[in-house]
Amino acid sequence: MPELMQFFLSGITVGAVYALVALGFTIIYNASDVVNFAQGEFVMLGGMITVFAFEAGLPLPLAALIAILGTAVIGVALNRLAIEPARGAPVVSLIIITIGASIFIRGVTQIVFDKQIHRFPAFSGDAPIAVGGATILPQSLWVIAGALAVFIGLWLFFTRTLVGRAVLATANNRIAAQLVGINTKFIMTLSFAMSAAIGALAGVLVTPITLTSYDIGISLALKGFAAAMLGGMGNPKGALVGGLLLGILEAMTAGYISSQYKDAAAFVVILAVLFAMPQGLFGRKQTDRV
Amino acid sequence: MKLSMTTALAGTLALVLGFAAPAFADIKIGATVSETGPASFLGDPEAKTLKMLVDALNAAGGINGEKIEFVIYDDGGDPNKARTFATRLVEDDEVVAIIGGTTTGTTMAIMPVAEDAEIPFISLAGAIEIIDPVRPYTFKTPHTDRMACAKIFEDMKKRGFTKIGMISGSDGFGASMRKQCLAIIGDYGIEVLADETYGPTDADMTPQLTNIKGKDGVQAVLNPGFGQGPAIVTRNYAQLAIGLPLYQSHGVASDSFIELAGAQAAEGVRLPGTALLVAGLLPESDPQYAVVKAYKEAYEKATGKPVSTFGGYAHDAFAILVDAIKRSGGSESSAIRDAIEATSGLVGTTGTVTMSATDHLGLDLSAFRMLEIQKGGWKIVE
Amino acid sequence: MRLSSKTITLLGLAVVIAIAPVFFPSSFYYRVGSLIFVNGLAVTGLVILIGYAGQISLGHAGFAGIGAYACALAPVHFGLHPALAAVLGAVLSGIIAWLVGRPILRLKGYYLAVASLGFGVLVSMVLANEAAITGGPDGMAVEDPGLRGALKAIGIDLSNTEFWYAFSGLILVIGAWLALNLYHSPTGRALRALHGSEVAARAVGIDVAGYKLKAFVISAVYASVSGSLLALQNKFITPDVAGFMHSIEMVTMTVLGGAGSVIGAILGAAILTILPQILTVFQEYEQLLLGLVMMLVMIFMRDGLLPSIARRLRRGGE
Amino acid sequence: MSLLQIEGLGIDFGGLRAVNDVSFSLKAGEIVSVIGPNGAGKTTLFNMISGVYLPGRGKVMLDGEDVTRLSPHLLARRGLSRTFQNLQIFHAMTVLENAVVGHHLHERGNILADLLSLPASRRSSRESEESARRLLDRVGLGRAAEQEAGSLSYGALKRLEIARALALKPRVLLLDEPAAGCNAVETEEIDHLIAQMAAEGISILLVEHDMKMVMRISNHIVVLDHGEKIAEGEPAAIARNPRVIEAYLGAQATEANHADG
Repeated sequence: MPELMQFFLSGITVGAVYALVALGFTIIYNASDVVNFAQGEFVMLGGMITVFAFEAGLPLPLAALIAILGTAVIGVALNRLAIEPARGAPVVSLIIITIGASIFIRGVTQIVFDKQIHRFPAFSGDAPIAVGGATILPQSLWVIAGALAVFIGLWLFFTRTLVGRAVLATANNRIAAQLVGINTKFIMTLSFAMSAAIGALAGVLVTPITLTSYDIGISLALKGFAAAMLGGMGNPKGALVGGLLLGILEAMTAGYISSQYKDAAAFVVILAVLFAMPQGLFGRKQTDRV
Repeated sequence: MKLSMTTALAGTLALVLGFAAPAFADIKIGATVSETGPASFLGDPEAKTLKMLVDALNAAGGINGEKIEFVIYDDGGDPNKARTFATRLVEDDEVVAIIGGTTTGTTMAIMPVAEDAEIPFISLAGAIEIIDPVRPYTFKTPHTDRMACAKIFEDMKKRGFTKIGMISGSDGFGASMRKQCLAIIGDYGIEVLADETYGPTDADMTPQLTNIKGKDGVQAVLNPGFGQGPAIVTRNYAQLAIGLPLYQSHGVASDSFIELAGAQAAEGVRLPGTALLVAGLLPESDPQYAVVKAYKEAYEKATGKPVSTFGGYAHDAFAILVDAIKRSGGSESSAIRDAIEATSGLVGTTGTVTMSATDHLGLDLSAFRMLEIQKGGWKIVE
Repeated sequence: MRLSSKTITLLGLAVVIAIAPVFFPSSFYYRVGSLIFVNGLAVTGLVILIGYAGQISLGHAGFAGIGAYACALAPVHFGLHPALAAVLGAVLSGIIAWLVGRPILRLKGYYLAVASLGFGVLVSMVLANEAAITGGPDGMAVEDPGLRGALKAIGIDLSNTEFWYAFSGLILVIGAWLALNLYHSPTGRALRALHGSEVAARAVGIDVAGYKLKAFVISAVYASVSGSLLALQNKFITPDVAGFMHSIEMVTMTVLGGAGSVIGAILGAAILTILPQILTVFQEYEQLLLGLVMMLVMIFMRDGLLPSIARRLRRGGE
Repeated sequence: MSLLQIEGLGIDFGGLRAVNDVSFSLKAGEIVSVIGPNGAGKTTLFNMISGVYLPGRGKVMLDGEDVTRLSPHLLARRGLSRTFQNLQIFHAMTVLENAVVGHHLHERGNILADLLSLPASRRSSRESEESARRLLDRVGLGRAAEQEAGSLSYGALKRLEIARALALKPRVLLLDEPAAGCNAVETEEIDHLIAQMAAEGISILLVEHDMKMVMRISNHIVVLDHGEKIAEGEPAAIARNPRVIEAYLGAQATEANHADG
């Protein structure tokens, strides 16, 4: 079954991209209950800044580092200037603020950079690797490894480190967290920086495969959002599984059913899962206290 | 209070819009293209080209001594916005002619406005529906996608391919070209064994290509699409080592395609392109040599970016319009329309344009050149 | 008799619509006006869903798409009059909203957002993919409903833009009337109650799921009619009408102006419709400024423009 | 015959037995109080009876009908109404509207009539409004009718919840700490109100920390501790029950702090 293998490899490549975006959603959601629709723009910035730094003559690793740090700064700025002042606003307002931010970032990018499509070379060349009759590009392995590394890193961060637990505590009850001496402001700054950096890292890893331009953010944000909700928002495991599942689902539908309706199939499955499990696959159940 | 607020709003709006348009124009030309949005890949070079040409023309003294006043709007690829801007160009800016409609969708939204107002409209979009049936005021400069299909199928036939696979983008460009290709493919005795699609933002097309690869008897593959899709298809195609000849469409006809797909993966890819793409390869005797060279140099100097076929479409639309205004000797819309229809032997970047009452495109297949990518560059294979 | 605030609001709206043309510098403004009314209608429906009932939908453009394509398809395939097709589209949207809403509305917050988003994506995908029926991503032409001709026959001769200004203005006033009626009715109170506290709403006997569904269906019908009006006046329609960005645009208009009030939301529709026309002056800065406006209003005027301004005026007056 | 009958009701939260095997009954016009230290499971019991939580075990019978798995709005339709310990007020609505919403089940008219503002819909609204004003007067909020509910004091909101619950014309009314946050005068008013309601034939199930009030107005008292019923009987008997005293003394310190703080 070389086809099945090929569909699967394609699915986990694309799924790893979604998972990386979804993982970025997770951190900010955990710290602030905000789903940041500008997450896709972080991915775009990661790719675009690397492209332009690289074309300006910097070595690729340095260009990537600049992109990740630069995007993290933008993430912190987003928190300070737009999310912090809107604390406590209803979900629908936060959706509009973060979508506004995403349109804004796109608007700035098209002026500062351009509207063309770009890419930079893959890290380990373009020679396909044969796996069970199918092939995968070395860069895909980079993306998959990146998603796994970020997942493990986050899991360790949230369960093993004091700061990570402080993030979760802040998410659970901000005031209680402040009372026990957690600097919630710092936690928010840190979360946005991390989330933006992870987004940018995703951008750096995927650009050689998916290419990049100023307007790729929104569709990535939508897929990443869908993946995160499928897995259950706020849980790194949910983000990873949701992303991979979504990618594999799309690839299998494209391979076996209809490439026209692969996105549709993905959303149908998401709807079905949410009907059965309104909190996603690994989401926390919430009850009203009265 | 409510009333006064609305009045104030309307007043402010009028003021702002009024300032936007400097008064005392000689000849006012309007455009609405998709500078942003999903078709910005096409619309951006179009807008840059138009602005550049207007400046150059005005610097050279304008048309018959009259300056051009140029109003351009960005419809973001949204047909509803395109219609609104077209209405604005007609009713508020009172232009004598409209260039624009980057996509077929926006073009079809602008068309009724232009036709109602009896203002000549030159579209930059591909679909054959724009000029077939012929409408009095609507023209276009790009080859129809049906012509691109015909050019490709001719080449396939020449090489003896009778069974092919298709993988099309599901955006407007890809879907429209797919439809046109399927409509005429029978005339060339070619059969489509596999018919796959992908979304405009998809990151990996190996499942679709695996299916095509798995179909027995496929001799070549055709990929109608534009933007990053065809570049990814080309890369995935190489990854899967499919080994069959790959045809791309005129939608990717720019140097950046080779760069994005990678010279290695793009080796041997064929596509129908315009003279613009192979400016360096044209002999000086070629009728398009001068036009293509001048545009390419001017554009690359002004923007620092490589030219694309799409900017060329805008270049030709502007050239046709300026030529018509010159010949009509005034700024009367109906006279300009008549003059556009009488365009004859005008050399543009896409080909030599000769329009008539029954042909509002004025190009034939000869304007297309079958190109092949070899060692990271273009070769004419005819 | 003293006029109720509802009557004053409606009269105000009607007067503004009737008098505004006096100030129009060119007939282009009729087009802007009719777009404001079309958007205003969709947004009025969302006031019922978001403002009254407190539910989110990021997929209502899907219903606008159904309404729009009903007007495009029914005349071609069933020989139906376009105006009748709009009614058919509204009924169809209502039925689909009823079917989809039942499972979706069990979800809350972001989960509801993603589910409704999924619905909208599915609709636009079907419209784009079924090219044989819908014309695909390049869209299809829509027949003229001939209403303008009918008016001409009885001696009222309006230009195309003038006619659509008047007609969509009329529909908007009717839509606003219905929504304002609802506000102070038992149904409206039930919706606002479940917005405030679902547990308490249940405790007083409100069938929360049922009422959410009612709000969803009504707002879907509004969106559908809005889509139909857009298709009929543009005489051309593409799947963009059902796209995600259109959904976002609708929600933004609603919340920007003030989701809790019909007039506020219509104001939001007016601002976001006019804004791109003004921003053309700034050329490539257009997107940047649009994003900035969205953020600033939502950060500094959380309840939306109208309620925030009204509160400030009231405070200033005291 | 008892109007409300609770049989062996119980629920677990993640392995923890929050409430276990609680049974008692309530006759028409009777006032029954549920008391017990903090965390004894009183509110959880209320939530199960009123359909907010699905009980893990046991039955709730209303007037002979098994209503155990019915959702709250269906219970309301059968005449069971309640107030909340953590206030559940419609903050964005006026005080009057809050009380009017309580008439929901008695309002006629359908959605179409409401959209078109048909006479039937308007008449229905008018009737609800008149009745709501009477109820607000009764709980002493008549003057605040046009205010936004969110602007009221805690004690006033407690009374608003009672007015809203009364609007249903319930047969059984569950009051969860109605006097919490009220001063002595207000507490006495609520005291009267409860007695009056019972006199009108409404059965009242009460959770309250004010022991004086409980002892004064209850016909019957049920005592919970750690989710289990430890005693049941007339107020005087309960006050003497050694198990109750023990349970309370054990928790007295914290309880007292709460009452004062």
